Amino acid sequence: MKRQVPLIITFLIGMIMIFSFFIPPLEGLEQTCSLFFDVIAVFAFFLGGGNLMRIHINKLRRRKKDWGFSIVTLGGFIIMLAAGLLKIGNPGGIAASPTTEGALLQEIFTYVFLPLQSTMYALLAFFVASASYRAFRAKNREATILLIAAFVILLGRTPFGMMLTAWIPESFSVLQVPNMAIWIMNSPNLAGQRAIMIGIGLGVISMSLRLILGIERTYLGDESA
Amino acid sequence: MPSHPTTSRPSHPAMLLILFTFFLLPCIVLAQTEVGQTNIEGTPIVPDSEQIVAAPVTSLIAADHKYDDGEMIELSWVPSIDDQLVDGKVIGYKVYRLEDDGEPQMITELAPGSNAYNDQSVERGKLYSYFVSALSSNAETPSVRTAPIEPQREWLNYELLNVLIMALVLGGAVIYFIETARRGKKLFVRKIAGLEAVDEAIGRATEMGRPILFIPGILDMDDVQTLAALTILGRIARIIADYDTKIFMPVSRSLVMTAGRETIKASYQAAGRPDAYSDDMVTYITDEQFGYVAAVDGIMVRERPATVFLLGAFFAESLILAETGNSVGAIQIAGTARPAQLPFFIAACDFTLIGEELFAASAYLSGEPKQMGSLKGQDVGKAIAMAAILIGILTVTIGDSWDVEWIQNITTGLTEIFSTK
Amino acid sequence: MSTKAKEILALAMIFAFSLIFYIGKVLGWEAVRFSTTVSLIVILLVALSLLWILILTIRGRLVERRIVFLYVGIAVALPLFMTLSQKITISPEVEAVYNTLEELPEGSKVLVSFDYDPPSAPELQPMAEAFLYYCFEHDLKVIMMGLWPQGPMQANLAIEKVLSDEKIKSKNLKYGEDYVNLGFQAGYEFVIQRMGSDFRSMFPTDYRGTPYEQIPLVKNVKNFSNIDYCFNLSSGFPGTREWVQIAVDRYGVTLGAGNTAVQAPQMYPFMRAGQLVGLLGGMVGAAEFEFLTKWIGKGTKFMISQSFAHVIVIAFIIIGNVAFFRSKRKTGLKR
Amino acid sequence: MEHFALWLGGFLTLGIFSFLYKDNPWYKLTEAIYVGISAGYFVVVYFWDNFYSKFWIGVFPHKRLNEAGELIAGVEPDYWLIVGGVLGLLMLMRLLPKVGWISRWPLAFIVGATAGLWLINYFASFVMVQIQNTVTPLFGADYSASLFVIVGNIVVAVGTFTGLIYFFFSKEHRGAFGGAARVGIFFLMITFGASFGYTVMSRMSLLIGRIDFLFGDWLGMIK
Repeated sequence: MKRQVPLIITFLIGMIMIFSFFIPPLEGLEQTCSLFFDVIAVFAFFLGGGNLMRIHINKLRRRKKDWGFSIVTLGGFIIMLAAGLLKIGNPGGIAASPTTEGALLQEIFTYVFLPLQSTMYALLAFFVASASYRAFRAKNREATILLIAAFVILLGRTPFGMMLTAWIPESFSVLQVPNMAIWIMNSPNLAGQRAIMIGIGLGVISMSLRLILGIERTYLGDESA
Repeated sequence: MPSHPTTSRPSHPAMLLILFTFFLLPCIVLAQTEVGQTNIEGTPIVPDSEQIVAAPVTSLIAADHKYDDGEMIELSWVPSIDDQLVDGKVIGYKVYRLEDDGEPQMITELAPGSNAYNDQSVERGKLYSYFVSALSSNAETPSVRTAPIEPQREWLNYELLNVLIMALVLGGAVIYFIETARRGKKLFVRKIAGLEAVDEAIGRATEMGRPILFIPGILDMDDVQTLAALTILGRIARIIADYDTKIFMPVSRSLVMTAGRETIKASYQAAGRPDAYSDDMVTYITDEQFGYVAAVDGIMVRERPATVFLLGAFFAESLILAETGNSVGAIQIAGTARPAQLPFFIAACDFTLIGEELFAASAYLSGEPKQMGSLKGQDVGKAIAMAAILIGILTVTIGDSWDVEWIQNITTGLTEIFSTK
Repeated sequence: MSTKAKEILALAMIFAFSLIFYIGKVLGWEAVRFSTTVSLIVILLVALSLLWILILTIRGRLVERRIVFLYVGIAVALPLFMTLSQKITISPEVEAVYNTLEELPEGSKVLVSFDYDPPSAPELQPMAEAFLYYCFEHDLKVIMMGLWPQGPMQANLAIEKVLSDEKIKSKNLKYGEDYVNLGFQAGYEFVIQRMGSDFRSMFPTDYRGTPYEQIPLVKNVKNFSNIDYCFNLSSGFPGTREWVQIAVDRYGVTLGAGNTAVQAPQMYPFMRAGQLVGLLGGMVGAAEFEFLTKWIGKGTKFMISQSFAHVIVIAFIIIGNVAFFRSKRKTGLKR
Repeated sequence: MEHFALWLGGFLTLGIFSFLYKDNPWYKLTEAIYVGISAGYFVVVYFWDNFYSKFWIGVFPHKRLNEAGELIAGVEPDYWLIVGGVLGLLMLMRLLPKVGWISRWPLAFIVGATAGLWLINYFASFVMVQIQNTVTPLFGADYSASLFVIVGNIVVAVGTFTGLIYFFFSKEHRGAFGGAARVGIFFLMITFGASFGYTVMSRMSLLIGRIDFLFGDWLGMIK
C-alpha cells in the first residue's frame, strides 16, 4: 500500500496525460491538472510557511547566532500576512482587494519589495563583469572559441564596435563587427541551440518514461532504490 | 502592409455642414429622446431612403472544426464586394447565430476585411445556423443563412497521428533497451565529466568538514527540470549518507521542500543510516526569485560549503549564485535545460551538465543496467533526428535544384512526419 | 587603523554624503554636472588606472573581483554626471517612428501600450517620456494601457515627468480629454484580440475607476479603427510580437515599437515586412529618439553609461587574458 | 512620507550592494527583511489567487445576478476541484507522523502529471519542430540565397548535426566520431559565448536603473 499505490498513481496519471494530447475530448485535462496543482501548492504552503516560522522561532528561542535577524524576518512575514489576509491597513476594509493603491500590502510592495528586487537583480551587472574577467580566458581551444564569440557579440552591440570596423567598404560589410555579430547569432548560435533543444527533448522523454514506468523512484521515498 | 485607417469624408466642408444639419443632427436628437431606438453602438437608426447599403457577404460556409471535442464551428465567407480599403462602404461585420432554430443572436463583431470566424461557444447536441451581416455606416445587410450544423466530437486527433507514431517509436526504443539491459546485456555508456566528478566533490566536502549545498532551481514540481534535480538528489544523498557529510538544501517552493525531504530521507534509509537524517536538511525560504537568491547568497558566504550543486531550472539568478559559490571556493557542479543560462554556468562553475545530460544524470549515477538502457534509447532518438536532418537537407536541396520528383517526394514525406501543425 | 574602524568611517561618510545631498535636494540645489573638460579628465584618469592595473597584472599581481565591481560601479555612475556630446547618427528604424508621428494631424488619437516593468525601465522609460513629450507638444491625444501589471504605473511616472516640463505645463492638458490611462488588463494577447472588436469590453473603467463611456477622450473610441497610431513599449511577452500578430495583421493598425536591446533583434523581420513602421532598440534607440524629439531625458546619458560599462567589461576580459598568458608562461601548460 | 520612502529605498539598495564588499550586518538586515516580506507576499497572493479565486469560488461560486436581479446561468460549481482539495489535504497529512506516508499520493500525482505532460510537449516542440526547422534548402528556395546566407545555412546544418553527435551517450568519442563530437562542442561553445556576450548589455541597464535611483531620485544629484 505504502509503496505500490504511489507508483500506480504516477503510472496512470502519466499515461493519461500523454494520451490526452491525442484525444480531443481530454483536451481540457492539462488545465484541470494545473488547477489541481495550484490547489495542492496552496496546501503545501502551510508546510513551507510553517517551516519558515519554525526555523526562525527556534533560532530565537535558542538565541542562536544572528537571532536578531530572525525577528525581522518573522516580523516582515507576519506583517504581510496581517496586511494581506486580515487586510489590516486596507483603506477599503476587509472587502477590498489588498493590492489596491494605498493599501498597506501594496505600499510595502512598492516601497520595500520593489527596490529590493531590482537591486538584487542589478547585482548581475557586477557578476557578469567578474565572471567575464575570470572565465573568458583562452585556456584551451574551447574556451578560446567561447571568448571570441562573446567578444564579437559584445563589440558588435556597442557604438565602439561600429566605429572599429566602419572603414571596411560596403562590399565587404560582412566583415564589419556588427554584421559578424548578427551572423553569429543567426547561424552557429542557432545550430548550437537546436542541438541542445533536440537533446533536451529526448532527455525529457527518457527521464519521464523512467518516472512513469516506476524505474526511477527515489523521489517517492522508496527504500529499495 | 499596414495602412492608415481611411475614413471617407465629403470633399467640401460645406457638404459636411449640410449633412450634419439636415441628417445627422435630427438623428442624434431623435436617438436621444426616444430611448430604445438606438442599437448597441449608438448608431442612429435612419429611414430606409438614407441608408448606405453594402453588398452582402457570399459563399458563407459553416463547418465543424475537425479533431476537437465538438467545441468549435468554423465559419468562412467571401467578404462583401463593397469591402475595400479605399472608399469601402463596409465598416465591419456582425456574425449572428441561431441556436436550435431560435432567435438570431449576435455573437461577435469583426473588422473589415475579415473572412473567417471560429465560434468556440458551441455545445454538442445542439444545432446551429449562422448568417453574417455586412455593416455600412448606417445599415446592415444580412447574408444567406447556413444550414443547421451540429459540432462533432472526434476521439482521436488524426492530424497528430505522426506525432503519436514518432512518440511510440522513441518510447518503444527506450523501453526496448531498458528491457535488453534488464536481461543482462551489457550496454556501453561513455563517461560524462560532470558526473564523474560527483564522488570527488562529495569526498572533498567530507575531507574539509564543510557542508554540501544542493540548489534544485527555482521552479516548482510542475517543471521537469525540478524532477530531474530531485532524481539526481536521490543518488547524491545516498553517497553523502555513506560519507557522513552534511547536506543542506534551501528551496524556494513548499512542494519541492516536501519532495526533497522524502528523497533525502529515503536515501539515508537505503544507506542504513535513517538516524542521521533530519528534516532541517531541507528548508523553505521564499517563493520569490531574488529573495531566495539573497538568502542563498547569505548561506553560501556564512556556511562556506565545499561543494555546491546547482541543478534544475534557473533564470537570471544563475550567475549570481554561481559567482558567489565560486567566490567562497566551492567546487560547483551545475546543470540546467535552459539554454539561456548555460553560458553562465559554463563560465562560473567547474562542471556543467548541458541540457540532455541533466536528464541523463540520475540514470548515469545509478549505474543500474536498466537505467543505462534508457540512455541508449535516447541515442536512437538522436540517430533518427540526425538521419532526418541529413536526408531532409540533401533531398530538399537537390530536389529544389534539379526538380527531381521522387526526391521531392521524400522531402514532402519527411516534412509530414515531423510536422506538428 | 583597524579594518573595522575604516569600515565604520566609510559608512559614516556615505551617510553624511547622502544627508548633505538630500538636504541640498530639498533646498533646491542644482544638479551636479561635470563640464566637458572635467569629464575628459575623469575618463583619462579611469583609463590610466586601468592601464596601471594592466601593468600590475603583467608584473604578476592579480586584482581581486572587488576591484572589478568597483570599476563597473564607476563606469555606470560617472557618465550620469558628465556632459559629453556623443555624435548621434539616427538609424532608419528610429527615424521611421518619428516620421510616422510627424505625419499625424493635430488631434489624432495615439494608443500607447506599456508592456514592461521596473527592471526594464532604464531602457524603455526614456523612450516613453520622449514619445509622450512629442505627442503632447504636437497636440496628439494619448490613450495609455498596459498588458503588464506594472505598465500603467510606468505610464503614470512618464506622464508626471513630461507634464512637469515648462512647455507642456503651459498647454494645460486635461486628464480624460488630452490623455487617459486605461490601466492594466490581464489576459495577454487575448486583450489585444478583444480590443479589436471593443475597447470597452477590456477596459470598462480607466485606472482611476471612471467608467469608459464617461471619459470624453475615449467614449467614441470603439476599436482600433478609431486609433490613428499605435506605439508599444515592450520587454518580453506579451509585447511587440503579439501586437504585430494581432493588432497589425488582423486589424490593420499602424504600429511602432520600443524594445529592450535584448529583444529588438527579433523584431527586425517585422520591420522588413512592413508590419512595424519603426523600432526604437535599447538605450541607443532611446538616445536617438530623444535627439529627434528634442526631449532632454536620460536616454542619452544612460547610453553613455552603458557604452562605458561595456568598455570596462572588455578591458577586464583583456586584463584577464593577459594574466592567464603570463601565468602560463611561468608555470608551463597546466589546465 | 515621501522622504521616508526615499530613504528607505536608499537604505535597502545600499544594503544589498554592500554584499559586494563582503557579508555584513547591513546586508543581513536587508536580507531578513526581503525574505520575510517576499514569503508573506507570496502567501497572500497564493491564498487569494489560487485558493480563493480558483478553488473556493470554483466550488462555491458567487450567485451572480444581472441588473434585473435574475440569476445568470453558467456559474455551476466545479466539483472536480474538490479532488484537488483532497489531494492538498493529503499533503498536509505529513504533519501527522502516523499517516504521513499518505502525502506521497499527491506527490505521485504531481510527478505523473508533470512527467506525462512534458514528455509529449517537449517531444513536439523541442524535437519535432526543431528537426523540421533545420530541413531547409541550403541554397535557398530557387537559388535565391546570397553566398553569405548559403554559408550560414551550411553552418546551421553542420552545427546541429555535430552538436547532436556530442550528446551521443553510447559511443566513445574517438576517431572520426570523436572529431565530429569535437566540432559539435565548438558549436556549443560559440552558442554559449554568443548568449553570454548578448546578455551583458541588458544586465548593465538594470544597474543603470538602480544607480539612477540613488543619485537621481534619492539624492537629486542628477536631473
